[in-house]
Amino acid sequence: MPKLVWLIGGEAGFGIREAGVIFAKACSRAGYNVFGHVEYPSLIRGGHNIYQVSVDDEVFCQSRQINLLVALNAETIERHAKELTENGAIIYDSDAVSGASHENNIRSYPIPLSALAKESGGKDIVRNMVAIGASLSYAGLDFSFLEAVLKDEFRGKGQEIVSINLIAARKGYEHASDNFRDDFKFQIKARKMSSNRLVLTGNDAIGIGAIKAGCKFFAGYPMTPISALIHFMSAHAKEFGIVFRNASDEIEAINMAIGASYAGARSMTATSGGGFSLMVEAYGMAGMTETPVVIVEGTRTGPSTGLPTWTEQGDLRFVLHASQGEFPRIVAAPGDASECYYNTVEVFNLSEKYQVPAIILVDRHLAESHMSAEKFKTGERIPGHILKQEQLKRMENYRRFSFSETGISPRSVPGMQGGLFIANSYEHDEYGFYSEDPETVRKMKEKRMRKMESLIDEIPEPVLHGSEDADITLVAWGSTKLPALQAIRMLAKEGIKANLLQIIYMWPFKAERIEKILRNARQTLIAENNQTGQLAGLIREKTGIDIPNKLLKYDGRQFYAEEIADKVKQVLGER
Amino acid sequence: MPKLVWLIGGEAGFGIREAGVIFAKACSRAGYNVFGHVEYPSLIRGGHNIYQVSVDDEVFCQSRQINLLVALNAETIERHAKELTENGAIIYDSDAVSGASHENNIRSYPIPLSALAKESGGKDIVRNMVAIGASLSYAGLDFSFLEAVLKDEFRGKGQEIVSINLIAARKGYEHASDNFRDDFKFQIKARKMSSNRLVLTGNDAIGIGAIKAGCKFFAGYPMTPISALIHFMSAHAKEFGIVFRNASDEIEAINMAIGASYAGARSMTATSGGGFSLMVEAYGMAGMTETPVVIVEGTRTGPSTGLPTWTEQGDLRFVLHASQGEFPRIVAAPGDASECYYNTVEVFNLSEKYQVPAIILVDRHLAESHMSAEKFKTGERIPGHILKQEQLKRMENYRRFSFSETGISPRSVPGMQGGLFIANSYEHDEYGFYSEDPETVRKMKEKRMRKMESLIDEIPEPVLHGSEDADITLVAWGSTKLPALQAIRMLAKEGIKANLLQIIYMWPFKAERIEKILRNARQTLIAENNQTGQLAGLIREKTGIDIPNKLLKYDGRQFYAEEIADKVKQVLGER
Amino acid sequence: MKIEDFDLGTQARWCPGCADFNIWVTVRQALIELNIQPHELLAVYGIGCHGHMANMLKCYGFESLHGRSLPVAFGAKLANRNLNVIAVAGDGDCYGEGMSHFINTARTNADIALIVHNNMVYGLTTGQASPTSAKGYKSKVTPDGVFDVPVNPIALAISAGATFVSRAFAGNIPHLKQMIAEAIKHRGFALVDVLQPCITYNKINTYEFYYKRVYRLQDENFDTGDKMKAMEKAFEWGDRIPIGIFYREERETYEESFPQLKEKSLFEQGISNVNVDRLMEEFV
Amino acid sequence: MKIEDFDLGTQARWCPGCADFNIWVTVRQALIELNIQPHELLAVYGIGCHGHMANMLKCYGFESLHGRSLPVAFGAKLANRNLNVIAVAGDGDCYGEGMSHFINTARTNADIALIVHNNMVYGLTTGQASPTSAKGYKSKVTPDGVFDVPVNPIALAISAGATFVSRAFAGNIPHLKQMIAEAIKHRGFALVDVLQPCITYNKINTYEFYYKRVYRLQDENFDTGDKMKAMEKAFEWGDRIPIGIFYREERETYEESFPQLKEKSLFEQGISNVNVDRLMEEFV
Ligand SMILES: Cc1ncc(C[n+]2csc(CCOP(=O)(O)OP(=O)(O)O)c2C)c(N)n1
Ligand SMILES: Cc1ncc(C[n+]2csc(CCOP(=O)(O)OP(=O)(O)O)c2C)c(N)n1
Ligand code: SF4
Ligand code: SF4
Ligand SMILES: [Mg+2]
Ligand SMILES: [Mg+2]
Repeated sequence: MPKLVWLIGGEAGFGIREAGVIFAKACSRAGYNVFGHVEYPSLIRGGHNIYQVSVDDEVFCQSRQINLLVALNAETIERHAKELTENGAIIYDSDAVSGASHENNIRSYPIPLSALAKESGGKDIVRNMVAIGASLSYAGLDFSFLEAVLKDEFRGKGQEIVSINLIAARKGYEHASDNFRDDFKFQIKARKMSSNRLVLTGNDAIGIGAIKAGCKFFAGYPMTPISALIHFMSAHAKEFGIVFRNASDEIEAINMAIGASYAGARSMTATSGGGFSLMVEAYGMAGMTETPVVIVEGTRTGPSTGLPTWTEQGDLRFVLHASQGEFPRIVAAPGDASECYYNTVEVFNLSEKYQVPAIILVDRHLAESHMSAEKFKTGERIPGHILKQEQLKRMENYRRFSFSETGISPRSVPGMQGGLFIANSYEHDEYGFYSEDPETVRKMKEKRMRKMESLIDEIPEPVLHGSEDADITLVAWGSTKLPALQAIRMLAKEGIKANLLQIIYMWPFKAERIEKILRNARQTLIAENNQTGQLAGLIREKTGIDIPNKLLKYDGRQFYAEEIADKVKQVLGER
Repeated sequence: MPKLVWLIGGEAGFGIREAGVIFAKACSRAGYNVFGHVEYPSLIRGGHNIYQVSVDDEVFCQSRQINLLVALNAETIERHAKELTENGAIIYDSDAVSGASHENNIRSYPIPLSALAKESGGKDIVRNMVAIGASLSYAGLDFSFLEAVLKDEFRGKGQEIVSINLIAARKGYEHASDNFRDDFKFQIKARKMSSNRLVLTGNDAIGIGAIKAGCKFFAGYPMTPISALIHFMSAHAKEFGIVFRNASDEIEAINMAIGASYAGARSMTATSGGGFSLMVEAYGMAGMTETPVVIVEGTRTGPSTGLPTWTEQGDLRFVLHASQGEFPRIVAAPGDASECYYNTVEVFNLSEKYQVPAIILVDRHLAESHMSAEKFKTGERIPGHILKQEQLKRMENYRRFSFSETGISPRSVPGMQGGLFIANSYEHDEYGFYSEDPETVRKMKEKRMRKMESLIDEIPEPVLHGSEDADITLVAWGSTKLPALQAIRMLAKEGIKANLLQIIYMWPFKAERIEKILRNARQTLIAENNQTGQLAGLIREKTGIDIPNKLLKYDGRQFYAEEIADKVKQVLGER
Repeated sequence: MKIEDFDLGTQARWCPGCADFNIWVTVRQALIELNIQPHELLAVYGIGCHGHMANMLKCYGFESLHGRSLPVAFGAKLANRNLNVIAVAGDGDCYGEGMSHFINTARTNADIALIVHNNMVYGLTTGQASPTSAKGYKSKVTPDGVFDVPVNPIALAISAGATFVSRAFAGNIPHLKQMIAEAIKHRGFALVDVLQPCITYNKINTYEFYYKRVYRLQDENFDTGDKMKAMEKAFEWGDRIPIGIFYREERETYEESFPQLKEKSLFEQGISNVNVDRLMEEFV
Repeated sequence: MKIEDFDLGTQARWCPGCADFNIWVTVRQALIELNIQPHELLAVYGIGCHGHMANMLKCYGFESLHGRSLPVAFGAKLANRNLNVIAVAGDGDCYGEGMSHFINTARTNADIALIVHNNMVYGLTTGQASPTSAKGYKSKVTPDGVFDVPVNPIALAISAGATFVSRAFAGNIPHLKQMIAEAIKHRGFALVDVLQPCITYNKINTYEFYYKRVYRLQDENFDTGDKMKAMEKAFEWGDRIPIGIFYREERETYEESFPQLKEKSLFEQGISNVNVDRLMEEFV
C-alpha cells in the first residue's frame, strides 16, 4: 500500500475534483509520485463525488484502502469509513456532520470547515481548501507546497480569489497543526524536489501532444470522458494558431476535420464510443481518400449511453473494424499520461506520413485520472509530409494516388499549382477518377494496403515491463497497465516474479514479437477491463495463442492492483 | 460449363436486366435451373450493362464463357465476343450494328431488332423482347414458355403492354426460327416442368421472408444493393398491413424501427455498409434496451462509397463489432436465395425471442443475382414472444429486465396495464432505472450476455456440403458458397473430391463444430471475396486454426467457379 | 388521477432550483387535465439533463440517444397509433444533434408532442454553448463567444411545416401547462419550445432575464392561423419575447394517411399466419 | 480563361438531356467571369447524380459522402481561407441526409457557395421520392404518394440565418450563371437552390413545368434586404414560382471571427517547432 492514501468526498458541486488535484500537486511538489482517481455520477449537482490521491515513491493506480478520509458530508463517512486502514483518520466538517465512528482505531478529526471557510471571506465552497490545508498538515508537509500550487492554480482568476483560497487553506492547516497534529500515523516527509515532474491526466497529455504535433484544426462535440480534452484545445486554440470548432454533432466534427486536413492543416477530433459510432462513415472516407486525421476515442462503460462517467475497455474491436470495407488505419492505445503525450505526437506524424486515419484509444480511467509523469521531452522537430510547390512543379503528369512501391503517394493540397486531383470516396484511379476497371480496383486496393507493410516496421515494438525472467507474464493494455504495474511490485515483495507485456499498437499488430514473448512465457494471464476479452481474441486471431487465464472486470471500475495480484497467485498456485 | 450460357448487353436504359430476368424465367419454366448475373455501372443511362443467364440441370453461379451473345450495340460485341466458346453465336441488331467478327467458328445471326420492334408497335426499348424471342428459338425452346412469362410479367401494366411485348417477342422468335435455326449447337430441350421452382434474388427472398415472419414496420433509405428490397417492401406494404417509411436518412430509419419494435411491431431496416455506418449508434441502443430489430446489410465494394454496383464481402468484422461496448447480437450471412428466405424468418424469430438486434448480411452478388430455388415451405406458424395482457396481470411487481436464468426477461409493450418500464440506453436495474451500482452493472451485463448461451444452441449447425470423405474441404460464406458449390461439381468430374463448409451464423459462432470439421479435414482452402480474409481471421480467433490456403478476390467481382477449382488443384498439387 | 400517479418516487437528478423541475410538475398537471393514464403514455427522451425525467415520470419511458428522441417516438407512434406519444428533448439534443429529425418529423405531421427543454446550453456535459446560445455567449468551448447566429426553433418549425408551433417559459407554470396540454391534444406534430433557465451554467438566460421580457401572444389577440405573422413573431427576440402559440393548422396526420392503419394498429395485426404464397407467384 | 480550362475531358455520366449538364456549363461560365483559376477552386460534392460533376470539372475536387459536402467544405475553408470553396449537392443529399449541416452551416456564415441540384427526386438510386418531392408524388418508395409536405429550402435557409439565399432554374442559363457568380462572390454562406429537371425520373417537375411558372424576382423590383418579404416569396409555389435572390445580408464570416486567422491561413502556419513547454507549467 502507498505511503499515504487520501480521499475527499461530498456532493457534486462541492469542488471535490478541484480539491483532489490541488492536494495531489502539493504532494508531487513535495517530491512524491501521485495517482489521483475521481468518481462521480452523471449529474451536475447532488450526486456523491469522490477524489482519491495515492502518494508514494512510485505509485501507478488507485488504492483499495485509504488512510485519511476527508468528509464534506455524512454520506462520505457512511460510504468510505470502511475503507480506512487501521490507525486511519477522518477529517470531517464538524459544522456539517455530527460525528464519526471510531472502530478499528480510527481517529477522527472534527474541523469546523464551514466556519473557517466563512472566516476566510469565501463562499461555502472554499470548505474544500480548508480541508486540503488540514490534510497537508496531517500529512506532515510544509504549507509552502500548497501555497505554491494554489498561487499557480488560481492566478488566472485574479488576486482576490488567490488570497481567499490561500487564507482558507492556511486556516485549515493551522487548525490541524494546533489539534491532534502528531496523532496521525501516516505522515510523509518532503523529499528533494524534482522540478521535472508533472501531474496530469491522459486528456491533458493528449492535448499537449496534439499541439506539439502541429495540430491546427480541432472540431469536437462534448462527451464524457473527452470533454476535458475539448476544453483544453478550445482554451489554447488562439495562443497556438489553432482553429477550434464546437461542432453541431460528431458527423460534422469528423467531416470538418477531414476537410481541413485535406486542405493541409493537421486535424483532429475527439469523442467517446457513442460519438464515434456517428463518425464511422467518414472514418472510412478518410481511409479511401488517403486523408490523414487523428481521432481520440475515449471509452466509457457501454454499451450505448451506458455509464457516461465510468470506465471500460469495450471498444477495441469496434475501432479496429469500424466502417465498411477494408483500408489501412492506425490504432494506438497508450497506457499512461506519458504515453498519451508521446503516442499522440507519433500518431500525428504517422497519420500524415502514411495518409491514413488514426485512432488514439483511451479509456475513461486514463483520460480522467491524474498521475505523475516526467516532464515531456518536447524538443523533437515535427516533419511535414506535404509536397512543396517547387517539388510539385518538377513533377510531370502528377498523379495523387500513384501506384508507388510503398503505397505512399506524394500529396498535394488545394491551392497548389500542378497538383489538381479528386479526393474520391468512390474507388478511383491514380488521378482520383472513378474507376470500376477490375485491374485498377485491385491495384488501388493493394497500393493502399501496402502502406501497412512499412508502417508495421516503423511503429515501436510492444513493451515488456520488468525482467525477462519471470514466473508469469501479464498481458494488459490501456489503463489496465497501471494496476498491473502496481501488482507486479506487490508480488515482487512476496517474492513472485511477474512481468507485463503491454500492447499499445493494436493496428498494425506486432504479432511476431508478441507471439515470441508469449511462447517463451512460463505462464500467462491477461487482464482486461471488459466482458469478452477483446485483446485476448485479437492475440489469438493474430498469433494462434489462446491465453487461458483471463481476468475480466466490467462493472464500470478499473482493477485494483490487489485483484490482479490475487489472480496471479491463484494462477501460479494452480500450476 | 452449363448447357447454355446466354448474355445480353447494351447501354443502361436498354432494358437489359428486364430482358435477362424474362429469359431466365422462360428457361426455368422449361424445366432448368438458372443463374442470372447482372453487371452495371453506377449511372443511370449510357454505361455498359450486361445480364448473363446460365442454364443447366444444376447451376449455381455466373459463367466465365458464353454460348449465345445478344448485342444491342457494337460495344457489347467488342467486349464480350471473346467470351464466346467455340461454335458460340452472336445475335445482333442488324439495324444498329454493322457486323460481328467470325473467329473461332463463331456464328453470327444478324436480326433487324429495331425494325421488328417498330413493327410490333412498341418503342425502341422492346428490341429487348425481340431479342429474347430470337434467343428462345435458338435455344430450342417452345415459344409458349416465354409467352407465359411475358403475360405474368406485364399483366400489371395493362393489356396493351402485354400484347406489344408478346408481338415483339414472337416476331423475334419467328425471325430466328426462319433463319439459321439449326445452325446453333447449344440447344436445350424442354423437360418435365416442375411447378415448384422460383427464380429470384436474395433481395426478393428476404422480402418474402420478412413478410412471412410478421414484419409490420419497415423504414429504409435507398442504397445499392438493397434498394430493390426497399422497393419490394414498399410495393407490398398496404397488402400485408405493413407500414413502410422512406426515411430521411439511415439514422432516422433505424431509430424508427427500434421505436416501432419497442411498441410491439416486428420491425426492420435495410441498408448497405455506408448507411449501416450511420446506424451503428442505434444498433447498440437496441442491444442495451433489449429491443429486437432486424437489419439487412447488403455489402458492396468498399471502402467508403467504393463501387456502389459491384460486390464484396468486406463488412463481416464491421457488423460483428459495430457499436461501443459489448452486447448480444445475431449475425447471419445466408448464401443463396433459399437461405435468404429461411434465415430471414429464423432471424426475425430469434431476434424477438432473445430481444437482441440481428443482422442479415448479404453481398451485392447474392442480393441482386437471380437464381433458382425450390418454392419455400411457408406453412410455419410464427410464434409471438410478447407478454399478453392476461399474463402481465398475473405477474406481481413486474420487472422488465429481471435477472432471469436464461437472460431473457418477459417483455411488455407500451399501452399494457401493469407493464410500465423504462427502455434505457443508460445502464439500468431490473426496472430500467439508471444504475451505476457495480453489482447491478455486472449482473445486468451478465444477464444480457447470458442469452448467447441458449442462442448458440438454438441456431442451426454450420453445413458441410458434399460428402464427409473429401480430399479437400473448402470454406466459404455468403455468395461465395455459389461458385464454391459449382467448383466442387467441376472437380468431381475430374475425380477430385472436395466438400464445402459453409458458415451462415457468424455470431454466435459455432466454434466447436467448425473446429471439428476443420481438424478432420485432409486439406483446407478458404475462399473469400475480400482482401484480408475476415472469416479466416474469425475462425482462427475462435478455434485457433489457421487456414493456410486463402483465395482472396477483391476487384469488385465474385469468383468464377474455375478460379476456385484451379486453386484447389494447385493446393492439392502442392501437397 | 392525481399528480402522484405520475411520480416514480425516485430521487431527482437535477440541480436544486433547476427549471426542469417545473416542466416535470407541469407535464403531470397537463396529463391529469387530459385524463391520460400512465400506461397510455409513452415518453421518449433524448440524452441530457432533460432526459433525467425518464427516471421520474411514471409512464412507459424510453430514454433513447442524444438527439434521437423524435425518430424513436415516431416509430412507436406508427406501431401503436393508440398511444399518446411525447418526445422530451434538449436544445443541444434536438436542435444540434437531432436537427435533421426535427425538420423532417415536423414535415410528416406525425401526432407527437415535442417538448424541448431549451436552456441554451449543454447542461449535462457541464455548460458548453448550444445551438440556441446567443451570439457572443462565452463557454468552455467558445472562449471568445459563439460566432454563429442561434437556431431559431420557431421559424424553423414553421418553415418545416409543423402544424402546432408554440413557446412557453418554465417560470410561468399555468401557461406552460396550457401549452403542453394543447400540444398533446393537437392532432399532429406539436412543438413546445420551453425557455428553461439552467441555474448552474447559463448566467445570461436566467429567470430574471425572462421575467422581464416574456409576454403572451394571446394577450395581444394574436391570429394563430397566419403563417407570415407567425414568422414575424418568430424573429422577435430582445426586450420583448413572445410566448404562446405562434402557429396552428389542421392537416391530416402521418398515421392517418395509411389505409392499412384504419382498422387496427400495427401492434394489433396478427403475425402468426401471414400467407405469402401469392407473393411467390411473382417469381415463377 | 476559357470554358475548356475547366473541362477534365472525361465522358459525362449523366443521362443525355439531363439538366445537370446545364449546371456544369454554367458553373464554368461563372468561374471564368470571376477569373478564378482551377487550382484556386475547391469543389466538394455529395453523392448522387450531381456528384458526377467531380469527374468533369477541372479544379481541386472532393467527392465526399452522401449528405456531407458542407462540413468537408467548411473544414477545408477554415484550413485555407484563401481558397474559393463551393459545395455541390443534391436535394436528397443536402435536404435529407445532410439537413443538419445545411441549417448549421448556414448559421455560421462560413464563406461557402452551396449549389443544390434540386431535381426533387433521388436520381442516382433510380428515382425515389426526395425531401423536396411534392406531396402526393408517386415513386417506388411512395406508391400512394408522398405524405409529407416538401422541404422548403428557401424558408429554411432564411430561418437558419443564411446571408445569401437564392433560387435559379437550370433552364435559364444566363440567370443561373448570374446567381452562381453572385453566390461565389458573396462574402459568407450563399445558397443557390437550382430547379433541375431530371428527365429520366421526375415526370412532374419538367422543363415545361418550370418554363410555364418561373419568374424573376428582380423583374419585380424586389427588395432583397427584407426578411419578411423574402419569407413570403419563399412560400410562393404554384402557378408562379419565383427565381432570383430572395435575401441578402452582410455579416462577418465565420473565418473572419478568428483572430488567429488574420495573418495566415492554418495551412501556412508552421508545425515543425511548436513550443509547448509553457503548457506543461499548468501541470506542475
Ligand atoms: C452521440 C452523443 N454525443 C454526445 C453525447 C454527450 N452528451 C450528453 S448530454 C449532451 C448535451 C446535452 O445538452 P442538451 O441536449 O441541451 O440537454 P441539457 O443537458 O441541457 O438538458 C451531450 C453533448 C452523447 N451522449 N451522445
Ligand atoms: C449514407 C448513404 N446512404 C445512401 C446512399 C445511396 N445514395 C446514393 S445517391 C442517393 C440519392 C441521390 O439523390 P440526390 O441527393 O437528390 O441526388 P441526385 O442523384 O438526384 O442528383 C442515395 C440515397 C449513399 N451513397 N450513402
Ligand atoms: S445543469 Fe442546468 S439544466 Fe442541468 S440540472 Fe443543473 S440547472 Fe438543470
Ligand atoms: S437520373 Fe435524372 S438527374 Fe440523374 S443523370 Fe439522369 S436525368 Fe440527370
Ligand atoms: Mg440544453
Ligand atoms: Mg436529387
